[in-house]
Amino acid sequence: MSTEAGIAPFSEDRAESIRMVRDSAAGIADGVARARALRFSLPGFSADVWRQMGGLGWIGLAVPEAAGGSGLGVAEMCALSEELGRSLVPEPLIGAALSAALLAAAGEAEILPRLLAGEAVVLTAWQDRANTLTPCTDPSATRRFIAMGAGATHFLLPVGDQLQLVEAGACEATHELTHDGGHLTTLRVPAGRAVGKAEILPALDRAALATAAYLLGGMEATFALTLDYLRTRQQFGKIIGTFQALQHRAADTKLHIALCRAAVEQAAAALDAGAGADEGAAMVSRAKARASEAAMLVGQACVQLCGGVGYTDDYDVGLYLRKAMVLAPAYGGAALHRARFMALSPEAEDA
Amino acid sequence: MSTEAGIAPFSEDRAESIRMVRDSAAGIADGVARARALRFSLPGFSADVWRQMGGLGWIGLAVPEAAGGSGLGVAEMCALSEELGRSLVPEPLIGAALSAALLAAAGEAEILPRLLAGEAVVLTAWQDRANTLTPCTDPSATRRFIAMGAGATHFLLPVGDQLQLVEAGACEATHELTHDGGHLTTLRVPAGRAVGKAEILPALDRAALATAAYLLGGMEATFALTLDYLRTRQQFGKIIGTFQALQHRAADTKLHIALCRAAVEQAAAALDAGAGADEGAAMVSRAKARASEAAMLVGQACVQLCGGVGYTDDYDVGLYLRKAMVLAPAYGGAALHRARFMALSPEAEDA
Amino acid sequence: MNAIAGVEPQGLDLLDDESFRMVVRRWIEAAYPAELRNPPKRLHWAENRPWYFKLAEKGWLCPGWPLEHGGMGLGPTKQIVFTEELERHGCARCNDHGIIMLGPLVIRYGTEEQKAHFLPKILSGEHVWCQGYSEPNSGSDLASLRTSAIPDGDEYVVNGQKIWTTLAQDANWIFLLVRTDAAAKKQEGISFLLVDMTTPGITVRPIINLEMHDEFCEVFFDNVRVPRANLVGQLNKGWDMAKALLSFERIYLGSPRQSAYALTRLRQLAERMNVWEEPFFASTYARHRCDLEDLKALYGRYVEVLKRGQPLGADVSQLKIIQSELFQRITETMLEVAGENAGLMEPMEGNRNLSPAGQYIQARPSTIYGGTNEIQRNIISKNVLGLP
Amino acid sequence: MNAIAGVEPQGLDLLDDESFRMVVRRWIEAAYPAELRNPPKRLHWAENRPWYFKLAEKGWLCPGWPLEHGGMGLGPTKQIVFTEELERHGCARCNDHGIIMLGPLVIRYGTEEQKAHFLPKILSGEHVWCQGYSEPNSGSDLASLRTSAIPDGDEYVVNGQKIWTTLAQDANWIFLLVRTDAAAKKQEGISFLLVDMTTPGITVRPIINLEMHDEFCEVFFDNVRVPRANLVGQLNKGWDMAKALLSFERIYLGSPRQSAYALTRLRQLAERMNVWEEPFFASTYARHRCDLEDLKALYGRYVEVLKRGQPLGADVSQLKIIQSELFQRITETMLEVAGENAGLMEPMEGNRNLSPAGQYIQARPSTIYGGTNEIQRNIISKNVLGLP
Repeated sequence: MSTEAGIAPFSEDRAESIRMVRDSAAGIADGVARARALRFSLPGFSADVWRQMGGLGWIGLAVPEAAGGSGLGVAEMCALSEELGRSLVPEPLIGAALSAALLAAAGEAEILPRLLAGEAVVLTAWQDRANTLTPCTDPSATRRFIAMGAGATHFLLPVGDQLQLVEAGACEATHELTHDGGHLTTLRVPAGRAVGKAEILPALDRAALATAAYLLGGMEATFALTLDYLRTRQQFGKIIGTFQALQHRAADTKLHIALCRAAVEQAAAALDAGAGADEGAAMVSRAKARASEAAMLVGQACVQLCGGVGYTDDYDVGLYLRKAMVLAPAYGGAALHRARFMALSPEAEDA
Repeated sequence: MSTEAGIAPFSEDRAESIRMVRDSAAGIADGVARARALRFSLPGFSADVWRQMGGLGWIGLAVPEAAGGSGLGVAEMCALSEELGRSLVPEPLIGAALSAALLAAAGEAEILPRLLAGEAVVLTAWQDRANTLTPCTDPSATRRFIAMGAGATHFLLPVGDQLQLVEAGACEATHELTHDGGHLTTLRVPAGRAVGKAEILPALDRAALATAAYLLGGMEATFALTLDYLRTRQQFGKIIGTFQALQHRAADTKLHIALCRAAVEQAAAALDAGAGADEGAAMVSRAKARASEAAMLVGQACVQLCGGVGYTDDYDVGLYLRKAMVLAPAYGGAALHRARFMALSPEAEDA
Repeated sequence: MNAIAGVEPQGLDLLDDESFRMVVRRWIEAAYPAELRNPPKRLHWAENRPWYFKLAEKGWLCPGWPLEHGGMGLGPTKQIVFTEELERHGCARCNDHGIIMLGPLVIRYGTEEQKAHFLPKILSGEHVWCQGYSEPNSGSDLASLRTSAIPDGDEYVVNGQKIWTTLAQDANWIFLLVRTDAAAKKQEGISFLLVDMTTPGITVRPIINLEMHDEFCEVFFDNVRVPRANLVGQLNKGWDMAKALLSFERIYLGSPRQSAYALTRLRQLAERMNVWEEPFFASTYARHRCDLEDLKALYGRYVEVLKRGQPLGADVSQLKIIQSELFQRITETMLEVAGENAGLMEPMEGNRNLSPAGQYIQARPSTIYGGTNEIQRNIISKNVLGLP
Repeated sequence: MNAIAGVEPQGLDLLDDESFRMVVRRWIEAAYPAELRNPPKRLHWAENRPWYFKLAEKGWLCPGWPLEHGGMGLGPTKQIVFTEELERHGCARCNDHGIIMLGPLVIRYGTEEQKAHFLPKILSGEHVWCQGYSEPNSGSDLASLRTSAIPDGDEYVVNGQKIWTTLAQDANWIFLLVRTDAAAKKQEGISFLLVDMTTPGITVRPIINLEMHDEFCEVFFDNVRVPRANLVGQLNKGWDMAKALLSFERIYLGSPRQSAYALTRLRQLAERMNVWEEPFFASTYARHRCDLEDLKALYGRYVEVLKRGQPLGADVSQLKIIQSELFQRITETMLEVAGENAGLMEPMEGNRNLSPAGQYIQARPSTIYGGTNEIQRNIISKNVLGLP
């Protein structure tokens, strides 16, 4: 299905590299059946698939080759995330890629190779509260909202101006199930091993943008299912896709997705082109705000358009809405990111 | 056309009295042709009709009989305003009724009888700025946003804790035309004659509620025109009212109107039943917030539903939208009134 | 005898409305199991039957039924007060299809034998009813239903499938709309049939919904033999009978209770999340609150219609649209406020009041069930606005 | 010779895009009449003809026409830059139907005689064109138009009525879609005809719109005799030709310029009204701004299509919906912020930037003209989403 509106802001070379990444996803991201089967269990994802992802170079996709990564860009990471989002792949790739970026920047070389190979699962525990974009650096603070934390082998924490690594087994962890079938982990963490310094905010931005892309992939997948439903379901002796009210709701859904794709791909291109810190962060904020909001609107519209069937757990559209509930706030929700966009992005002089 | 949803919160006696008031409006409020003809002129209304309104007892409709008024209630005033709104009657009845209420409360007996008879036009200049619900009492402040001020014979002003009356001829006045064909007057006022004291806020509330009712009448009238258009206009070989997208937009419009009527009539009934000061003011705020917002939404929907024709000055639906632009903010717009509602209306304890 | 125990059903109608309200309130507060207040999900029979029997024992199970059939014989106003008090206290909804749907229908259309047989068994809790209307291909277009009942001797033979049957797994009887004349126009060949769910050939399969709850079921009928005596009313007139009952549903679905409950929860959540100072929140909350109060005002106007014993017009569809969409908006704000807690399956911090995801998901189907909001808007545009 | 005057049309194409932009910008800033910047309403010919002639004299009137026909011969990218610079400076839109609609059509479909006759007269300002497409009963359903052209000797006899003809009172020529085969299916009997408006039988009646402006007209044709030589392209193929031109209109109507302009005005109004601290305003403004930036990003993707010389798909309808509805929302916020000033006919305090009502009213028809947004949504659902 072509979902492009206009031409994405990528050069032909990049577009080709992005296509290759998308193709490489096909083996793992091939529908939601696997995600469905893993729901509501701990750790909720597959160690085998994790190793496969390592083997494909995904965990270090955007890590420099010098540090053992694939050395690709943000655009490729977003394309991959989008494909994972289509199939609701549960492995914590975005969270682990965040850790890999931080470890690489810090010059860590012990756990990083194992993480990149899919032998370790290192998740970054940067958050001590909901609704924040500011990493917590207090060593004694409880760390919260770590997605799929039950499967982590290590946690990476900003502490003071250092990064600390701690083994998962040394932490006091509780896991709360989420509606997407995954879970969020709350951690009390002992002192860990310092592994160097790294700028955290740019790495969080890349995770936020990848999350936006994951949501985008999910939106397109659930919308495609919904269009199929509209094209086949009959009521009142007619295909329901002939009812203008449903057609227009579908058209509105398409608009949300188109805006989301434009924002996500523009931000990815800008980061890859070396946008200034504020400019890049502002674009990420706009993209994540759009994706967080659009994912909910699209998810809701699709459930509504599918009627009673859309409200059953058996039907896949509901899976996407419940994933959006979890990912819309991850790495910052819409209101938070819009406020940051405004703070970072001065307006042109008045004409 | 029956526009009632459910049964209004009026007793049978009141309902009868309201019906009589509505009937009495038929002679003056009989379509928008008169309003159209008076547009964009000064004073923009008819002195003859003003005297007629005095003769019908409208200017003092809610003034106690002891003070020379008709002694009717808020519900009757709202019903009358609604009928005036249907025909976009330009005479400043709501503004003058506000003055009459204040003069009566202050015990003034000289100009009041002339006002009630429609021989004088007394308008209250309570506002020194936009977006406020607080009367200005500073004698030196410029007074603003006095609707149809070019036709006033006198202005009534809160000054300190007194009311002052000043002849229009003694004021320095400028008039700015508004899109409804009326105007707003800005005044610099010399010292006037003190005429006593009165509580201003409750009187302003009644004016706000009457304005909400006027808007409600306008909404129903423009919606009725729009429904006629939808029932007759053809495109693509079909009556456009058969297109589901337009049907649903019309249904949404109906919902706005129904909520507005419920809020306005509930507030009127509560004031007539002697609701406490805060409770009454809170209900008025809710009703005015609803009416201000609904009038814009309904006006916009009707222009859109009528397509190109709706955008012509010749077609009446546009008159209602432009009236709403002027009256939505009058006596406080939606945001201001919602904020006041929240401040005045404590919530029930949690269950 | 104290004031509560001393008031028998026969005496209740003599009380003024406010006294009646206080009598009801005090009894509910004393009798209702505390652990069942504001349940996060629709309860199963095993959970709510103690409360069912408490109501039954008190004689307060069926407020709207006439006294002679074992009801409370309340007029419309007192029925509304009674419901308001149940809602106010957060009482769980019983398996009430027998009480509010079937009972009134049998009283109005049933034979004397049917009344004598079925009504007491509802009152006693022996029969727990569910409603078999929707079918997989007859949701919005209910009248296109195809489950058939073919006469064969003294019996009908029923074949087909129902869906969205609320709590069918708890029920031992089901009332069905079935097609008894395949040749007639679609509304005209439908009859109303009562079926013992223990009859061979019936299979119930729960549907798990987005809440991971089994509130709804599919019910399959494979050559199910039903006595002809179980037909209620006239043959092929079932549609009109069912439709008359649905007008009750339309005002029920327009009741502000869900939105009011959700708004209270939103306020509690906002306090917990400390968002009152956030620029968007205060104005969003104020908007929800005004929307709710205006809905209450509009609802009150329809309640007044019922109180005066007048029929509800098609415009009652307005209530259902307004209430369900407000309910959804409020719960959408909940998720925004909850931030990263928005996806949690269990209430936050074990506090049942802080369950944004639960409320959000419960609000989703409110624009679907009871006639989708699209259908309601069709009704308004055609039957209220007179559009072609 | 300075850098501005020294660059002739022929040389412009050799500049890189940014140099081109600066050359254009400097000339516009020097040449454009200051009093015509950001006019509150569409200007009439009497007002904008000095600017028209300045462009003509410079050779910059027709950026998209080939050099051999007197245009600037710019490629897509430079054409876009040129337009952006005009918009950036707030230049009034000329009476440009000859430039952007008729000229390209004649160049593509006209005979050599037509090209030689009509194109120079556009460049010289001798012919001012208007577009006669819509009719009173053919708005959304344009193809149902009924204005007829019946052959009679060397002429066609035109009868009928056009409506929403922009600035017809300023024009001396009109290009028409007319029905030349009443028996054919509706799209197939339509031809494209050029008509001198001084021909007897033509009456122009301005329509006053909600802005109290006469931007649009009705044009009546009563036995108007038009030479057969004025038919452009093939007989009965006018629909396809007109449609090809409309794809330009679809991206033009999706340009973010209106929303961007309105947002700037909203910001200025908000400062004047001192509402940045209001709880609702900051978040509302942030939302508009994100909406605008995302629209710009999406628009850029379509511009890229044009730059590469590829055809626009049906999905370009998205832009028009998004832009027009954002434009409306921004102006709705203006009215909220303006409070009691919301209804004023003239700008507040004589400051043209503070004209909330003017902007608000101008935004109203943006969801109607150029194909209503309902039509655009139909196009998306059918031609993009593949719904039946």
